[in-house]
Amino acid sequence: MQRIGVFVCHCGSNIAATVDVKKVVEIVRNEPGVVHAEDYQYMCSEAGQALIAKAIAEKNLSGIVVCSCSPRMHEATFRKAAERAGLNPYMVEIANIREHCSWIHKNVEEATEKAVILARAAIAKVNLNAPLKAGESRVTKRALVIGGGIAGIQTALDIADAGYEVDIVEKTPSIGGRMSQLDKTFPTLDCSACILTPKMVEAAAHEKITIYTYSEVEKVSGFVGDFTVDIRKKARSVDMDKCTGCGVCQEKCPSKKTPSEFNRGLGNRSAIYTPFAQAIPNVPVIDRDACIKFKTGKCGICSKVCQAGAIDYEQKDEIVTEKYGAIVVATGFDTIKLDKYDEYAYNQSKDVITSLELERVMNAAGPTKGHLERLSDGKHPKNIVFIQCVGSRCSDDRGKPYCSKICCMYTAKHAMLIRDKYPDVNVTVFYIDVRTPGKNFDEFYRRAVEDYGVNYIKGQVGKVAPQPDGSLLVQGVDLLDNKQILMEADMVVLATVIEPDPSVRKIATMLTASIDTNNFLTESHAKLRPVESPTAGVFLSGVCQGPKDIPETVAQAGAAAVKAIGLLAKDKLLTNPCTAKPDELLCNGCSACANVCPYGAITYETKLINDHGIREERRVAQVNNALCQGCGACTVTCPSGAMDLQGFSNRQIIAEVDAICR
Amino acid sequence: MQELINRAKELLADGTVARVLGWREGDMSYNPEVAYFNSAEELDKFVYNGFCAANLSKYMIEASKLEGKTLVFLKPCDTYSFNQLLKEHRVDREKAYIIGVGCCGKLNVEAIKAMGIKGIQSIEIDDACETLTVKTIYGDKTVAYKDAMLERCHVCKGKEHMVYDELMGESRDTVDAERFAEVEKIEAMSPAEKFAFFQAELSKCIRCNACRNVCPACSCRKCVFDSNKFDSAQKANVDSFEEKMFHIIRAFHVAGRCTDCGECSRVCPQGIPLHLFNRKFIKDINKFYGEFKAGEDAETKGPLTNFTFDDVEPCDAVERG
Amino acid sequence: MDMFKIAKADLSKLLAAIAAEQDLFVPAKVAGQTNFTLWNEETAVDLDTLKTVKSPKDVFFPQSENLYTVKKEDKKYKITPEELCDRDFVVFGMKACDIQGIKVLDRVFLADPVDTFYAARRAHGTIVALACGEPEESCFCSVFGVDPANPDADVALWIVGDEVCWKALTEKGEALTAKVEALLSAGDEAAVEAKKAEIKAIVEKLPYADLDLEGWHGDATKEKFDSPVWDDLYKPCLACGTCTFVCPTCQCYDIKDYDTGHGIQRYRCWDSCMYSDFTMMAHGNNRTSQLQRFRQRFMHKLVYFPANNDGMYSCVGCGRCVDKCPASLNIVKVIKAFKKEEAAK
Amino acid sequence: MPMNEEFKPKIVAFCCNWCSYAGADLAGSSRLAYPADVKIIRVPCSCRVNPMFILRAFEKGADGVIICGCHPGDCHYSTGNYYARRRMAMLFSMLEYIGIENGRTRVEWVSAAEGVKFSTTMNEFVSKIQSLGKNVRLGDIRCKN
Repeated sequence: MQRIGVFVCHCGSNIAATVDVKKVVEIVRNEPGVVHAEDYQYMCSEAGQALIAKAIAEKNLSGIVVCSCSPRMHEATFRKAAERAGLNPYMVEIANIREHCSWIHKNVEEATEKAVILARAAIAKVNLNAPLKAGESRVTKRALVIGGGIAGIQTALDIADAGYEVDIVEKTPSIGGRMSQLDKTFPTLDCSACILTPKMVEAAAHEKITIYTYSEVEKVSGFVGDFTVDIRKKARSVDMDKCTGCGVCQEKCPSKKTPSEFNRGLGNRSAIYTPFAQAIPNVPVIDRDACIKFKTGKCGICSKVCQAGAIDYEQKDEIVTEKYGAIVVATGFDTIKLDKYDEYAYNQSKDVITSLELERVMNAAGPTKGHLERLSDGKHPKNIVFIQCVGSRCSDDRGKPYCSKICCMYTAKHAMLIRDKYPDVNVTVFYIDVRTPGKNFDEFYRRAVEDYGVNYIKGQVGKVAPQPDGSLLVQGVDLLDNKQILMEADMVVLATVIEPDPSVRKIATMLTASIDTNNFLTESHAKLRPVESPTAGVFLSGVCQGPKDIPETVAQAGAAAVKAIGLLAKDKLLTNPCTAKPDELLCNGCSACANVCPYGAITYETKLINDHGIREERRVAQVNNALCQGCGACTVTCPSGAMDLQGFSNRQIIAEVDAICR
Repeated sequence: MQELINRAKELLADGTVARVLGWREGDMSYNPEVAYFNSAEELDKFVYNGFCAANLSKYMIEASKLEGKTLVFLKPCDTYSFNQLLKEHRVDREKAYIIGVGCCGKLNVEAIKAMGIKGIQSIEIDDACETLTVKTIYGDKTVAYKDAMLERCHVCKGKEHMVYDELMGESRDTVDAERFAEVEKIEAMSPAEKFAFFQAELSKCIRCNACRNVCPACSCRKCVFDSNKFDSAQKANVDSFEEKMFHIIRAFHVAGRCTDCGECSRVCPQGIPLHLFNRKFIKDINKFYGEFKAGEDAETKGPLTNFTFDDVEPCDAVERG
Repeated sequence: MDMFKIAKADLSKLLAAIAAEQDLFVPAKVAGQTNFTLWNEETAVDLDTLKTVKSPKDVFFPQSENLYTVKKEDKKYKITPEELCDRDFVVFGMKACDIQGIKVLDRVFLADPVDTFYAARRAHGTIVALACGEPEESCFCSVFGVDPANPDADVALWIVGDEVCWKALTEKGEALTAKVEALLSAGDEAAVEAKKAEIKAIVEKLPYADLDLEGWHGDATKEKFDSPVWDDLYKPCLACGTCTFVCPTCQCYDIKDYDTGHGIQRYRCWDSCMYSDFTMMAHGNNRTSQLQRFRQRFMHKLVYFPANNDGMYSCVGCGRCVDKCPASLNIVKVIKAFKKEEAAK
Repeated sequence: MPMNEEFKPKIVAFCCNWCSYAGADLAGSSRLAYPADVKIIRVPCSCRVNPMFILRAFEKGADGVIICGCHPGDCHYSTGNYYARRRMAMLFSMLEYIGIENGRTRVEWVSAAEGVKFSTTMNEFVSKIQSLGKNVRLGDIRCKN
């Protein structure tokens, strides 16, 4: 049986004006377990806290109930006071007789009666409280960044600059990501490579950053502060240490017919290749599916021409196992496949391209050396039509329900660049809405319309029909003039919806990080914790969390870095002691609790159980206290009541219910 | 039946299985009991007929702890339970050798007795499973097989086995009633009528726990109603609430897991139609969260450990349920 | 004593007359099942069903009953014992086997120390028994010396054709007869004798009539307890309490507290030796396996009880467990299994 | 209970710590009154509310039980209220099915900013329970003296 002290606060007149505080004290004095009860003007004041400390010492109290304001206000205060007085802080319960009582009731008798009942419920609960102790877990001072695009690079740089080791895992042969494919960036029209390449170089040169390119995360175990990750370094067939990056191998490689991923398939690359000239690391990989040596056993030219002797056909995948305290996901995006959008003739005509393909076309290092030309016949286009929201804001299952956010701006950019360089080209943009929130964004768009004469038509395109003469007939509708439009075009550019990179699904599963129906990673809180995953120790950077442009991505990358740094700066983590706790004797091992745990905190172990003399191997639930946040979803899912929540146990809540209903 | 015995003997003999879990003939024609057979001789007492209604899936929880494989005979509906237990890690697939047996509907001796037939000496089932010849000390009677079937067989889930190693025997289509008709009838009642109906049914409950203990979904090592975890341990049937609490919570605990195998209603000594609770949940789940058949496979997440962003709100569920 | 009779059609008048002065329990059909309930004008009396699902033992030994109430007044506790039964009642339509069941309970509850709650109910209760018209295949009361044609009660009834014959057998019976005599007329002894003979003839034909209890007696603990027969027998048992709760002689109960919010009610309720927490004590459980619990039930009925009660078995052959066990287990199968085992030896 | 005695319902409100309990606090600090019949039990999340708690409340004499949580999509634990929503939908439908008056149980999503909604909801709920009268169908008679 507990020895409980009850402390009733007047809160000046806030409580005492409506609740007969003295009467509450007299009544609760007789409750089971109560050995001390008193009231005071301001319990939260230093003098009030001293009163509590004195009673704890003199009456040898094992638990206290403070009848006062909301626990959201002063629970922490009273817990600390109790702790200072030698009582476990979790032996404190608050009866909220201010916000939930005195402030909303006028009748003193009624309010007093209710205050007594609320106090009884708290007393009944504290009778069943048990001392809880926050656990500790160590923090490995190293971060993992998954994805080597601008988001990953920026996050890694920020963390590294704070003095912590960071590893970047990038699945392609080079870091750089989508941004490296872009020609210019809005709204300033800087050259993308010019601002990205220095960052890439900085990352590569940073003494705290290790970059694993052509590598993938294979397995993740552990929890916040203490993750263990297996990284698969795919066989590059080129020795990173020996290669000088001279490029002769790529030049001499006889297999040059593989569509270039970097150029979105608009040009070809050799079987041994670096994705682009500024690739980091500047070490090629051999595409074993395309390589003649790997396919037929003959060839080996690259090996012969490599003076450094860096070619290694025997190289195998390698697994690197490393420990991390924090993981940042920065897996980025891709555009969707347009197979379901036959009306835009993307698969029929080479002159219908996506905006990302246009970036490559307009780039000096791209397939056309930066000349704007039709990909079908190399002719200079006279009329270009841009179609917005291809698959964005889509209500059927062909596209996505969300806005891709970046398309309005990059289309304005494209239109402006084309009109600037080729004033003879007519540019028409079909749009649903033009969305330009952002610094200098609307000004940018208006320049495209007003200064560059880009023809914006509010309306949708129903069909793009390739004509026998090679032109494209665009059938659309002008909603403002309410008329059908038939328009000849030489090129059509589709602002295709972006989606999270497909690799994110596997990664989310490994991290037990949740993803939404569109495969974007879910934030811990949409407003207040936007860069944290609900899984502790996992942070979100860039488009993997939702569509965003470069400045937003960089800002979020920095925010994710700060959160990671905040974690890595700690030597140890205190864990919330109000966590789920399984009773192994009652556990059925059915996995229902693990199914509903949002944090992946529940695992199963098969172990020898001694159930009142019956010894058998049983599959039983284990809760990782470092991961469990104490929501209690598992406790209700568990039919046998094996899973309980410390601090809010079944019996505690039932005791409160009983006290209120009696 | 003889082919089942022969096959069981083969599997015992070649060491595939260490034992056989099936039914042994009783001392009356209608009361075979569940039994383990460890040898060919013991198998001579094996029976399989219309009165072998017990769902053997639940016995596989214990059998999974034994050395070696257990040959178990499962009817189509039993295989749903087995899958569900598999999903919940309560049985070991490697420890089971499942022969899916055919089923032409199972019989309920209470249904025969309810026809006023007393003093049964023997019941013969014709080969076609059409007619029962009941010999009694008060004279002989014939009963149509269909009329003596368990409620669950009138709304049978189907002839397909969901999990098995091999199949033996034919099953028959026995459905001649609408599965949710009884539930709908109750739903159409006024609150007072509903309450009176359940009050009358549940007042019969003697808290024997047969419904719980036979249930393959109620396989907790220790039931909440037997433990002090919720201060809910009760053997008393002190007044009607006890039973309501017990039966609502029991049904809730198996909601989304219950395969509607009908064992609870079959074993209730007081003839309480307990399936009406489970089937209400199944109907609601199907309606609100999409068709779901517990035990159809051993992987799909159950409806109560799952959600969608736009699920029905509880107050709307009451209105529409 | 005299034989009376009353037309079946007038039974409701008779019941109303009995109920006028005391409580009356009758077999009645509720939601399709027949059990003993407190009679009122709307009760659907069912004398045709041979066996009620539950035996009527709960009229004397309720499934749950309060023993005393504790209330807290300031810091003091006040204990109020539950009042004993002080109202006369009649149980109408009990069968011979169930009456034998009450005799078994008497041995337990009326022996020292007397169970006052039970004793008070026995003192206030009058049993009107009904001879079994159509015994069923699961009946084997004759094996335990019970005569279903001659129930040993305060009043015995026989249904002969459209008439119910009434004969008081005890003083209590006489007193009850006196109260309702106005509704009765003189009965025909010969017709009742003929009915009895008819019943006896049926009983001899019952499938369990020749069940052999040889080997089951108070001294059989040693040979029966460790028999390997149990190992196989118990396996289908679901550990439910059906057999014990429908049984007319099972008398185990548990004592628990219930918090009403205003105080604590200490009550007792039937327990079942089939339950895993049966006789659970602070140190744990005496019987850790279902085999042990299963064995307990039958050893108690057929060995331990006779050992302590002059050879009286605490099974009366009502056959309810035969009818109701969800796993088709029952005491008959147990007796037969041992018989077979012994024959094999 | 004498006929003319005013019916004072017993109402248990389970409030999640992050949204609804804070909403109730806001109702308090905004002095938005609701009847004293409502007593709040703080739980970490609406998904902590076990149907057993609700039935227990009725058993012990509650006349109404309301569960308040964060709005769907806003759960502090991301998904808790989604599970709570399914569980309560099932439970409430079952209670209605066995003849318990519709309206004795309720789920309401109340954010930390919705003090007004909290107060309005409680006022509505109390008057609903007032109109339904005492809970006789789910209570344990032993608790009614």
